[in-house]
Amino acid sequence: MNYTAIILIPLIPLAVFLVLGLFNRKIGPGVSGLVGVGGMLVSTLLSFYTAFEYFMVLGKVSGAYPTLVESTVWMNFTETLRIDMGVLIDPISVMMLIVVSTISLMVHIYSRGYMKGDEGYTKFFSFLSLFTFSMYGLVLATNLFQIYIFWELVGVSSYLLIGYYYTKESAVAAAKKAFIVTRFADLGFLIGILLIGYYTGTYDFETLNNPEGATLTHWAPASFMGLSVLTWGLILIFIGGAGKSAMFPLHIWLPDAMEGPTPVSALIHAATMVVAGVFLVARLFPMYFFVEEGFALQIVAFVGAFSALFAAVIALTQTDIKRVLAYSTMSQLGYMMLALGVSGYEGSQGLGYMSSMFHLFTHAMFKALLFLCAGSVIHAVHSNYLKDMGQLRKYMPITHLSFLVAALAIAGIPPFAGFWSKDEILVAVYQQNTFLYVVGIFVAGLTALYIFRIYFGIFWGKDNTYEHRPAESPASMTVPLIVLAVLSATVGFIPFSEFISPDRAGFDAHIDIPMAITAVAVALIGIGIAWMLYKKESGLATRLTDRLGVLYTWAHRKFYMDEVYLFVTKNILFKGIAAGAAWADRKIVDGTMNLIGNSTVLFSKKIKGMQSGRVQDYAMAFVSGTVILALLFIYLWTS
Amino acid sequence: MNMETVLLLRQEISILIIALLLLIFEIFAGDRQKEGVVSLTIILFALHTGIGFLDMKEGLLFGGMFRTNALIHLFKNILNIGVLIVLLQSAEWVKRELVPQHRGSEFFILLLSSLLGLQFLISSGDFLMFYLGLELSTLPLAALSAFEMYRRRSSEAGIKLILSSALASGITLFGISLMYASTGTIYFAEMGTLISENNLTVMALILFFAGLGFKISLVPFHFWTADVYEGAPIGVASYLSVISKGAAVFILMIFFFTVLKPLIHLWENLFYLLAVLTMFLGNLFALRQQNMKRFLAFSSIAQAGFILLGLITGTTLGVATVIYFVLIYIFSNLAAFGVVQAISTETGKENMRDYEGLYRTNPKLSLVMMLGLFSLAGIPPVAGFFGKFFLFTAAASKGYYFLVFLAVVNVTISLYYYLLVVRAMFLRKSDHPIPHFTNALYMRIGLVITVVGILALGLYSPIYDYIYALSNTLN
Amino acid sequence: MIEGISIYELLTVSTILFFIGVYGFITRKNLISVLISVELILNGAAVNFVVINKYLYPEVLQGMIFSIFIIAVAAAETALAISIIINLYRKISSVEVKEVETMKN
Amino acid sequence: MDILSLFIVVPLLTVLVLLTARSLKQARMIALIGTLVQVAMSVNLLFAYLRERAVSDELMLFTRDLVWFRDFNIHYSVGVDGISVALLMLTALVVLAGVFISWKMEELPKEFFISLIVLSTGVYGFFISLDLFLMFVFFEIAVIPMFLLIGIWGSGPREYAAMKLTLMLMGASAVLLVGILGIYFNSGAGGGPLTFNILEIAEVQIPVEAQKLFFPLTFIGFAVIGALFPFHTWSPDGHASAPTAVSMLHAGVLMKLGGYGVFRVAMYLMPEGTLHWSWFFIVLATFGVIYGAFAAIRQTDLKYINAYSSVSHLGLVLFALLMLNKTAWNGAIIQSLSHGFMTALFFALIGMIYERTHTRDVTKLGGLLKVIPFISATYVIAGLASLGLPGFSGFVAEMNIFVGAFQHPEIPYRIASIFAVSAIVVTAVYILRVVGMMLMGPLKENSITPMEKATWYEKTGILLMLLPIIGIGVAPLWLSEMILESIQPFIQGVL
Repeated sequence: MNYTAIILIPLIPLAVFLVLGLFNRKIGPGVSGLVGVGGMLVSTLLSFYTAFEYFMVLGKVSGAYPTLVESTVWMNFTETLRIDMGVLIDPISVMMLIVVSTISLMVHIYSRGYMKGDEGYTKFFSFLSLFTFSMYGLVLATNLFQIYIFWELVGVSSYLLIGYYYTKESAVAAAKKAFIVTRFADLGFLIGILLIGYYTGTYDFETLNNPEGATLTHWAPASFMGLSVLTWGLILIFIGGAGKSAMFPLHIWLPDAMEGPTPVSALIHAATMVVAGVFLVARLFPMYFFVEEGFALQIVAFVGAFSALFAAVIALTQTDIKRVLAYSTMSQLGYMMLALGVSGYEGSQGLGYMSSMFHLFTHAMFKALLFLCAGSVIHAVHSNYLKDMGQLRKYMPITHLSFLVAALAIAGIPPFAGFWSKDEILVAVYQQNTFLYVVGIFVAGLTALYIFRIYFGIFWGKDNTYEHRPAESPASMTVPLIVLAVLSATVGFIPFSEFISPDRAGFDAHIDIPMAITAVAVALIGIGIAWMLYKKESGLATRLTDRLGVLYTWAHRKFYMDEVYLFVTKNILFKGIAAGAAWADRKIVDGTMNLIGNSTVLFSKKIKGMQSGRVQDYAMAFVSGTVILALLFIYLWTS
Repeated sequence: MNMETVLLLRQEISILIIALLLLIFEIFAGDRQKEGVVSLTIILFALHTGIGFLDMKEGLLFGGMFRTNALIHLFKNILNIGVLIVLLQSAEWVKRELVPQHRGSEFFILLLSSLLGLQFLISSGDFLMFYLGLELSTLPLAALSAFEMYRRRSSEAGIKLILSSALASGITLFGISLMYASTGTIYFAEMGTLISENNLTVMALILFFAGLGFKISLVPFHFWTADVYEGAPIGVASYLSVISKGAAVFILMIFFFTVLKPLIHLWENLFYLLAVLTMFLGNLFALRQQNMKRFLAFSSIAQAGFILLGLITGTTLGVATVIYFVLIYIFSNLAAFGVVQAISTETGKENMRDYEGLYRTNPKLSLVMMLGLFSLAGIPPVAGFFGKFFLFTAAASKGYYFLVFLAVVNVTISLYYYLLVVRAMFLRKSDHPIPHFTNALYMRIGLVITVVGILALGLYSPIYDYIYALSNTLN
Repeated sequence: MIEGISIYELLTVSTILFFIGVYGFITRKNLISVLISVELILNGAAVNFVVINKYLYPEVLQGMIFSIFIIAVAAAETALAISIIINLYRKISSVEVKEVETMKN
Repeated sequence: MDILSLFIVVPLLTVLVLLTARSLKQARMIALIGTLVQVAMSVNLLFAYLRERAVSDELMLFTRDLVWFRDFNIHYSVGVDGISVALLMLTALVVLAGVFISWKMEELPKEFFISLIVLSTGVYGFFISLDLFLMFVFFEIAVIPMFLLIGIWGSGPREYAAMKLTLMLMGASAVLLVGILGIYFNSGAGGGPLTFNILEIAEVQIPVEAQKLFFPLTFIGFAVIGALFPFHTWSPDGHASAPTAVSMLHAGVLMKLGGYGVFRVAMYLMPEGTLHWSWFFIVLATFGVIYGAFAAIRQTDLKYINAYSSVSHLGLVLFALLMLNKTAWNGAIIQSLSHGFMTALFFALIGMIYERTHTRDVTKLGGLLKVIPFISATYVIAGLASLGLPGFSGFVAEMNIFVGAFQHPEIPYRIASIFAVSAIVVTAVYILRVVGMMLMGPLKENSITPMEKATWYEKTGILLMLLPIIGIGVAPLWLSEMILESIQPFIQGVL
């Protein structure tokens, strides 16, 4: 393998970031755009080159794709524990390289059009590069701590990008929320790392993931509250992952994150960063699987399933298209988690794992596409809300078509990408757990429904009157759309199972016909309902919602999750603890200190009478003092 | 009256001579030359101080009534330096206030005779000399306190001093008589061998100690201090606060460490108790004082409390640290008093409030004041810190950690009120601050000496080594 | 050595003298009488010396000498005190103790 | 003149020269030159140290020992190891930055710079001295100028703050004095003479009873200046009232004396005492970490926020020290450095913002990123650094502390460390709150007024703080290695 090429992949965006960041004022928009895109292009090419080399040239070694590690010590903790910085090359990291590069490149190109004329143009591109760099570092990480480091960095770049329109209160609030919620999740992650590090004495993925490795076999027994310490560690780490991947109940930041510029939503909050959680679980999959028969893994599965359902329901009711997409992202991530959760390890047992990665891959493509289309639409009508849209297919054909492709993909209609991956997932789930399968298939239907709801709402639906006629976006924006549309249509045919499986040996997955048929049928039903309700403007939708009544309102208000959080933070943490601490510090702690001082002064005022100024009192004190001393002597001190 | 005698009495004799010369000058000088008395005194006394440093061999006189040795000689030199500074600092005041009334030489003569008394006091070998020294040092001071006849407060101070001192000496005498009763001698040397623990001795010890406690102004014998300092002329007040106090400390040390050494297990309790009382009371009273003289009076009471920390040990270490502390204390306190003196001579202002914004008009004076106060508070790198630290070390060497703890608590309290003055001088701005003025030459010399002392005594360790070396010769 | 009178009586007398002095010092309102009480105190001590010398250690006359000195010094003391008091009287035309309480606290 | 004594002589010379200064221009030029020389010396010292360390395995290098007070066996005895070198570096840089920040000190400039440099002299002396007495002397020399610095050039209730700060710190040092005397009089336990020399005392085994008695005194004596809960209340008021440069120096450097003293004196000389008391102080420290962070959330005055975050961050230092293993200690030292730079940077920025907007109340500010981009952007970076973002020194320090603390064999201590870890979230909350209210969001009346962009000297001051933060954060290895090998002998001494 050519490591310099691999190491260059993250370093180029870093360089771009530094250049654009430091000479923010000096560089004009045109240049910075070019620099950004150019850098990304190189990285992308390098990624593809790497992928080619790894899968084609190097290929399998003794029946499995090898794990290649190249790293250097960054900091030493103890004799055994240390932080390495390096690159780890294995199927999933390579796949992630492809995903990140492709999407990022597209978004870079897209942004040149979308952000045109924005005062912070250069800043925007530097932040994009920063994010890309961090994301690369994350996927290439060789050990828990490195992944944590870049984990934090993607977090902060997401913060910066969400709060990009920093004069908007809502944007600032959203950015803050996103950072703090994920930070809270990362707390779990960090403690998990500490736990695992303490017991296994290493952070390296290779050692940790080795099924026969001493770390797993030796420490699994050590238990705390009935569960193995390693299980605890894994659960805590999953909390971190859940935070980034917006799993219930840590999902609340994702919808608000849509305050950021749409390209950002596409790149970070749809395609790449949010899948970091999934990637993390996949990265530690052998651990999850082998420690205590994958107890932690079951948790992953159920959380995933629930989030998928939960989000899909909410997505049905939102009117802000970006929010719909956000919830759909959450729901799709739920799918991936679910798939991971039900996966096995050996050979074709690893279907779930494979399908999850597969879905991650395809989802990246079509969800990014969806967002970029939405961006293009918003760009045209200057609004996020369905009510301001309709009949746009007349004005912006390219956007319309690519959106349609993406919609079909996500709905899981063959031959589009989404179909293949989702089908594999359902198969995997079915093999494991029927109940979860039912959930999965139901969500599939909902997906089709909500996506086509907005599709019809945007491009068909009522005939809106626009004060200035919406037009198709410039080439810089449409080109990425087309590219991604093509990808969304085609990537499904990649024989994923050849390349990616838990044991890295690969296996051949086959389409399970009945499964496929049911899935497609359900999807079609969903689409059909959407067609009926939203194709033309008709009272049906509203009547239906009225019929559902409270159920609808609940879903519409996102089941009041935000309110719950608000209550906890505002009333309990802020008004309760923080205010309490502040008060106690001023009044009690500081009060005591002042009290000591004041009481001394006060006392000295009290005793001033002793110095009466009358010589005879002095004499009195003199004599009586002498006498008292004498008595003290004679009765106390003399033996 | 052979040569040897003269040499042993050198210090006292030269002081006497100076006093006589002043008398003669007073008689023969015409009105115009009267002012010369100031310079004359200072020059003569400077000479005397210088000569003092010639070393002196030890010996007894008058059948043991008068004894001297290297250590006692050191004491006397220390006192001389102190008095010299006092003279320098009060020179300007004398010029302005007293000379016009033809009372300049009087002032100096009285001051010197009081010093003479102290010299006899610390080199006394028996109680008679002790008593005479005590009285000879106190009576002139009473006169001096009442020296500003036209100020009521001055007379009041005089009255208070003379009456309380009379009472004190009466009680002391009674104590001495009891001690005489129990041992049958008034000579220290013999007494040391005959002393024994019984109620009579204890009684005597207390009564005797009361007299010295009065001079050192320990609680509860301290009440006169503040009033007298406030009323008396500043020069006298500073003399009281450092010179007579220092001398009393020395003689106390000599007497307790030699004669009463066998009874240490008794009087260490006494010192412990009084140390605590004195420190706390002194500080607590000093907290609220507005009048600078009164303020310094209480601070000097507190300082006396610290001195007891060294005295409590009864060891050579204790002796050394106490002497060292007293030496430093003389310089620090005189620096503070000097500034007060200068300002009051110039403007007649003595209140802390008047000092506000002083730094902006008279930076040098305020710096001297700050140094003096920091030294009193015991803040490095000025000498006071070393003095206190070593005192505490001495106390700790006998395991009195708790006493040391109480002491450091008091250091913190004292720091507070010293900082109050610093605050007034540096932090505050005043609408009518004390206008800028330049000091007379003598005052400047006096202040410079104190500053040099404050800076050098601590950092320049040989001084302490010298004192420590001599301290062995006490017993 | 006086026949029939033991040292105890005499010491008692001197002690009483002493404490009468102290009492007077503390209670008198007039500076002069305070001064007189001081004299009593001193004399008490002086008597002590004489008696102790005479009864306990008759061989050397230390006590006697001491008492003489006490008397002498006491005289000086009184003279000085009187002069100060007179000076005060000139100013405030009163010799009451309560007149000299201007400095306090 | 040996390489270490220069650190005392040069500042004193600077002070002497400053005495002759006539105007602000002269004063600041002299101060600038003096501090530049100090920085040069500290850099030189660093390299000299690395060179020397390669060949020598002495505990302390560049030692110099002169008898001072013979009878007390007090010596002027100095020497450094990696830790002190790093801290000297910190001090020199912060002082230099402080001079830059107070470039426009109109009132009594000469006196200001003199006090500032006297203070730094005390700090230098403290870090290099190996003799308890000497150390104590420098300790107080470092503290006392604060009174004037806050009292004369401060703002708000400056007299109260100055008095409170001075009294609390001096009171602490008074307690410390008892502790030191206790150590001194037990230093003869080995049969040798009494001594104040740290290295010699470390050889002898102080009686366990004495350790149990004097450890808390010594620990508290130092920890008060390290803002140990509940003795931290001098710091919010003090910082709020102090002028910018002083807050920088005080929070950045002076508060580090606490941790350093605890480490060098209390724990190194009294290991049994440490073991006996650690649980108690762990509780205080852990509580302080969280408590400080929470208290910071509710503050509206920028300086108060920063002061409380200092309480939290320095609580972490003491916490780590008490965990008694080299990783945690390493973390503690790095945390001292990184907090030094960060908080100094914060105070510098706050000062600049205050100069321009005339308020430190976050609720009155908004959208500053638009008006003063450089300062605001730096503030954001500083904020991110202080909430422990990777790539900045804070992360390195905290990770060392957490990993180290978690290595503690006993469960309760690991629980405590989990509590301490949880502070990172709270930190994020109050940092982002400020950033959100003050720098982002719509402009408010205070921010609308056209403001002067950051001047060259302000930028220099900022960069002096910022570069080390990033440097340590990106490439921590050399530093942590240097500190680790200096810690090694101590860890053997204690365990």
